[in-house]
Amino acid sequence: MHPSPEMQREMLRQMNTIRRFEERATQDYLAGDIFGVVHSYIGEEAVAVGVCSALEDGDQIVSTHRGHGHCIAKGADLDRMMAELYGRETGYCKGKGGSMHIADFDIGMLGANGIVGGGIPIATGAGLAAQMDGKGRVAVSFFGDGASNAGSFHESLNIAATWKLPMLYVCENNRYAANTAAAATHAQEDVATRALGYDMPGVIVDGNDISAVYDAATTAVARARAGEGPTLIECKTYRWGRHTERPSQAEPRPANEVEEWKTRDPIPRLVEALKEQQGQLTDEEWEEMDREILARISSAVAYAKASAFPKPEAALDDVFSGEVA
Amino acid sequence: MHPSPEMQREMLRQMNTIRRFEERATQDYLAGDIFGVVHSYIGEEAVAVGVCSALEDGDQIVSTHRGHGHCIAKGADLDRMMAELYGRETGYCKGKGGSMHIADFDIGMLGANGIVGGGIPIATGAGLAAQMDGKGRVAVSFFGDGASNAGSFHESLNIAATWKLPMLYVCENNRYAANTAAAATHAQEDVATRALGYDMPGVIVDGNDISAVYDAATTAVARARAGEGPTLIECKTYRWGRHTERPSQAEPRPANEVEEWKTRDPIPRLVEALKEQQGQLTDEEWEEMDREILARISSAVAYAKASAFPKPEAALDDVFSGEVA
Amino acid sequence: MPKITYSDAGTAALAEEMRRDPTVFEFCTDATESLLDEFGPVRIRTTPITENTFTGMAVGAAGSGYRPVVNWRQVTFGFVAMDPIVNQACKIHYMFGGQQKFPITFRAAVGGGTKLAAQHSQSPYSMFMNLAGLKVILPSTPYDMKGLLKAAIRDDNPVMSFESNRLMGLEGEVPDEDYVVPIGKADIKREGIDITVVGIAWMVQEALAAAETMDKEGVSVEVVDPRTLAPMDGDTIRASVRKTGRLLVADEAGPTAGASAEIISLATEDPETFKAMKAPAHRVCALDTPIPYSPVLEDHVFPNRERIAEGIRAVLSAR
Amino acid sequence: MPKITYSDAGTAALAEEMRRDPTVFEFCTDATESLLDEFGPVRIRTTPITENTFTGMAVGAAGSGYRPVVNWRQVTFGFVAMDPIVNQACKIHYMFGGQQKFPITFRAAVGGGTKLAAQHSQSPYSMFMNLAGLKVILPSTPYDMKGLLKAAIRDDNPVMSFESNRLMGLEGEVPDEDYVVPIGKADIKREGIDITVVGIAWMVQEALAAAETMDKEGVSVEVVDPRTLAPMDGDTIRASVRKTGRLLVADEAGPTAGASAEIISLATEDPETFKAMKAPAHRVCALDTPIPYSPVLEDHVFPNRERIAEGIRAVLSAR
Ligand SMILES: Cc1ncc(C[n+]2csc(CCOP(=O)(O)OP(=O)(O)O)c2C)c(N)n1
Ligand SMILES: Cc1ncc(C[n+]2csc(CCOP(=O)(O)OP(=O)(O)O)c2C)c(N)n1
Ligand SMILES: [Mg+2]
Ligand SMILES: [Mg+2]
Repeated sequence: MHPSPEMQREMLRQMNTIRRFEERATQDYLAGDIFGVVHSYIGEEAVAVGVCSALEDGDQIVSTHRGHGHCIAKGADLDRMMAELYGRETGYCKGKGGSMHIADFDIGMLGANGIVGGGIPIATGAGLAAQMDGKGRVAVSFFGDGASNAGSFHESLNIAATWKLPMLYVCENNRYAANTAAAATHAQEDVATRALGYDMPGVIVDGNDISAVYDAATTAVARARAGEGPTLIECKTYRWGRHTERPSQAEPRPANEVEEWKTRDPIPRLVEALKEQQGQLTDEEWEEMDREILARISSAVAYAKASAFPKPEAALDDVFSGEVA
Repeated sequence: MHPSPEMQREMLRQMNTIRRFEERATQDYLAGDIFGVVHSYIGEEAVAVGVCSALEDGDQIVSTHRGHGHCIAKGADLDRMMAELYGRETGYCKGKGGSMHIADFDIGMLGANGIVGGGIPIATGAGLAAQMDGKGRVAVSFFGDGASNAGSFHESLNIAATWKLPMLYVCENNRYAANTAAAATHAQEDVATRALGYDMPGVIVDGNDISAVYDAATTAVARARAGEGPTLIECKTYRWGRHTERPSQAEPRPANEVEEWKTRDPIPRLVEALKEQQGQLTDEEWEEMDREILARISSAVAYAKASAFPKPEAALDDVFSGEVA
Repeated sequence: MPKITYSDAGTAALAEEMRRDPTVFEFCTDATESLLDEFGPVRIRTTPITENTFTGMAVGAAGSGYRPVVNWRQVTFGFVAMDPIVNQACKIHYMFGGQQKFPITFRAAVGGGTKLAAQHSQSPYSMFMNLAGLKVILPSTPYDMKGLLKAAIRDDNPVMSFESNRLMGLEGEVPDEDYVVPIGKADIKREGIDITVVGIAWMVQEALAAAETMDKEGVSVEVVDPRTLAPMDGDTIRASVRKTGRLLVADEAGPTAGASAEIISLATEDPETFKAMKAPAHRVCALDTPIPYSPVLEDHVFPNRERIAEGIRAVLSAR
Repeated sequence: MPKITYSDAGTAALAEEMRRDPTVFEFCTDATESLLDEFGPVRIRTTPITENTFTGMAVGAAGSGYRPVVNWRQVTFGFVAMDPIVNQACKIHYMFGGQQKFPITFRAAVGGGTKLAAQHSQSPYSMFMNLAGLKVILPSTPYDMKGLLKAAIRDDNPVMSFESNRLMGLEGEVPDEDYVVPIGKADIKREGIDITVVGIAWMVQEALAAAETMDKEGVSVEVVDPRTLAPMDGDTIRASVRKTGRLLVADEAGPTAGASAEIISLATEDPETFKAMKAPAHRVCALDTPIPYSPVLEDHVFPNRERIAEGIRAVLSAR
């Protein structure tokens, strides 16, 4: 299914929002306004946006340590995201979570996760809930090539396939797990091949081509909603930055490899595609969109800065949820 | 590779020793002389014996909760096995382990294991040690169809394939994990298919045909010793008894299924095969072999009964191994 | 009142809550027949042997509006599932700023006496007590089992229900009507004035037996059952110790950093209780070894009524 | 003597032992460059992200004659690997009747201060203290780090080496020569007569700072560092408490069933020490919450030198 021009423009807006958000988060992290760690999603925007564009509001996703892109693609509020990174009480998690733990249950974003592979069973549980609800919802598990080696991947895929859960397993294969090349840790290159062991479709797509991602996701969502079970979608992609934005973070990847992948930037690819479609995007419109997005990010930062830090004693709140006795 | 007649007779002796050992262990368990739990290997003898016949003395195996057959096939001493089941100080583990924890490191039997899937990484570690030693040893991981769904299976196979470890992964697919049918927990019937995801040979054999098992194991051992990496061998087999020998143990399997599998008994199959080979086995020889085995089992029981229980204070020994400071 | 076993009281609790609330369902590797018959395979969900994943799935299902009950059978098998417990379930409500509740009940049998050796005979409840965000219960009678487990299932938070292997066959009176035993409240199982014995699970029963013995020796023993290990009801324990002036803790687990150490600390840290103590507190626990198989060895490792009685005499003779 | 960091002292310990003994090798998901350069990828073995399996592999390799060092980096990731720790490594020597030794060192960073929120900021060492068959170390200085880690690698048993995130950059004098710090021996880091402060890891450093403050207030503080959490050196701790008559335990972990509870129990259970105690023991620990992200919240949760000093004043004013 090819996305309509309006949808493509919305995809472009979302991808560029992620790009600009990550640039700003990195900058403010290095300036000391954001704490802990930031894992940037730059370079992989087409995966989150392509998949989430194929979803409805009620559908659910579970993310990873590299979660900002998934949040934005699922429709999270930039103010509350930025406030969380800034550790403010107006943040999504009241300052308790930070970059690796943003969630918005109202929009079906069930949380980033600091444990590699830890989110896959959680997503599978959401998929089971969707099946039991019987309302046609689907659940999506995003995870990296590194996570595809973890036991939870195997256990979850087998369960989902056996029970025909309405699920998408989206492997963001960016060829590295932290400093370790996937080639050194995978018996074979394609994670999608593993789907065969579970009698599940395993699809490989160019993760930097948003139409291809959207297309594969749409097919998988339809299959899931029809009760035919899960699909594994492997998106071949690449992160532009190092594993984290820590100044001390190692960069073992060859410079030419990084440069080569930057030429496959999903954003200009979509810009060009839209421009080629008679009248769907002009340079001016694109520049204007980018300006709007930058302004939106600035206002999110302003919101965060204007928000108070939580009171120290708030650390004692939310350990437990209110009782039913 | 077809086993020689002498080897086939030895295989027959081992299979029948397992059969008679399990019969006696069950009987003595029900009589209250053996404690805890007993998982009988009856019906699956061709797997342990077929695989271990393809091994050399220095090779190592790691077993499961259903471990007596693997011990006997690897050459464990029946006296010390029976004494362990009887909880005596002369047992393999001085009475500390019991049925689920018999090991004999001297013969390369690295232990039974009460955790489903728990032994697979341990075997893989032995395989890594074998590779690092460089002496051409191989390591074998035995596990059930149930264990093939556990994360450790996936993680271990991927590592072994990536590092080309000298390993055999032997899945004893007896169609049930405790009371649960494999059909209800596996997305597809054949565990061997999962090998594809790791670019590893995945072989299916009739686990009740000892020549077939031996043949597959011999090929896999040669591959492992040649540095070409691991093989997954799925042996289709069946246990005759219930999951455990507890009188309260449920039996959800259809009676006709059990009966049908009993007609595929690996022991008479080998007896017949030997008889068909001119002069390799006569009915008298076979009866004599069985008598000898029964006598050997009786003497193991006598040994166990003549052995003392450990002193209560021995419970405090062996918590730690002697220090090197 | 009908008499049923500790084990059946657990099954009854789950069945009653499943009848009451359609969002309650169970993950297990081995279904209890009566539950499967009544509720069917969608709600009594037999899984592959994947404790890590079905425990993690419970987190996702809880976050999507369900109240899963995760049954590992033996706690041993739960060690495969520690990431979803330690890193996810008990932190997720807090980490996400309280935006979603995660009502999950984990059930796990603990303790020895089964001659199943070290892996299958474990009492590691103290490992879970230091995890903020997790409640931990451990009943000692059929009545408490049903009431606490029902409270756990209704609780909006992750609750670890440990259940004693030794007590599975114990019979006791259990009302047919709906009731809950509140989480976080200790129970005085026997009143006395000379020494407080805090017992855990099976050790409550053994302490009651030891109290009978001591009664004949003219010693009046108060037996306190914490019932909930986290949050622990320090008030009830301290009040008892202030009354008797002496404390013995009996636990089937080993002593080191155990529930027993926490109970001693809760008492002795409190200035008023400390002042009231006439003798040092004392632990009667399992020996500090893995659990061996052979009956003579296993019996030697575990505490029992005789060792509790000996311990009581020791505390009373200390001055 | 050269000054190096706590973190480098750990790397030096491993490098020295690898030079000394060809059976020592490391599993890690992320190799330390200097080690990889010196020893190559066969002995510094970068694994897929499979903590459960490479930890289990260590058990198999140890049983086959090697001395693996398993580096999880953060303890958080070790919760994926609890079966090979709890069910296998610490029980296997015993379960198999002592027929084989299993020398394995597990390395895991603990503690907060990193603003990485609940999952990445954990101090769960007490969870491992109740496991018979496992030794647990936790150094507070670069000197102890190198000496203890070398002792751990040479030990014929599984040893869990916890290492403090807060101390990674701490510099201290560390001999170039070979030495070990014995496992199971506490160290008196500062002598004093009015109160014993037992500190753990970072809290040793904070206790030393608090002792300086108290010195100005005319209070003489003894600081005891257990260094090994299991087996704990109760003798040294009790001797100190008998001398000072007062005990405060400072721990970056939460209190409940923690190492702090064990230390209090070891002291107060002993009749002679109990008799010598002039005031109740007192814990200064993290608040009982998961660890939050925002700096104001994180700082509020953890103990520090000021809270230790306050605690000392409280114990001294209790009578
Ligand atoms: C169980 C576990 N082990 C180790 C880590 C440390 N770690 C954080 S991210 C990461 C790499 C993840 O790689 P991948 O899954 O490919 O995701 P990517 O970062 O490439 O998006 C590692 C090893 C962790 N968070 N969890
Ligand atoms: C992690 C774990 N979960 C559950 C159990 C309980 N259990 C013991 S044996 C068994 C079935 C194992 O089935 P399979 O692997 O097929 O081996 P089989 O008994 O058929 O030989 C189960 C569920 C266990 N021992 N370990
Ligand atoms: Mg990656
Ligand atoms: Mg089976």
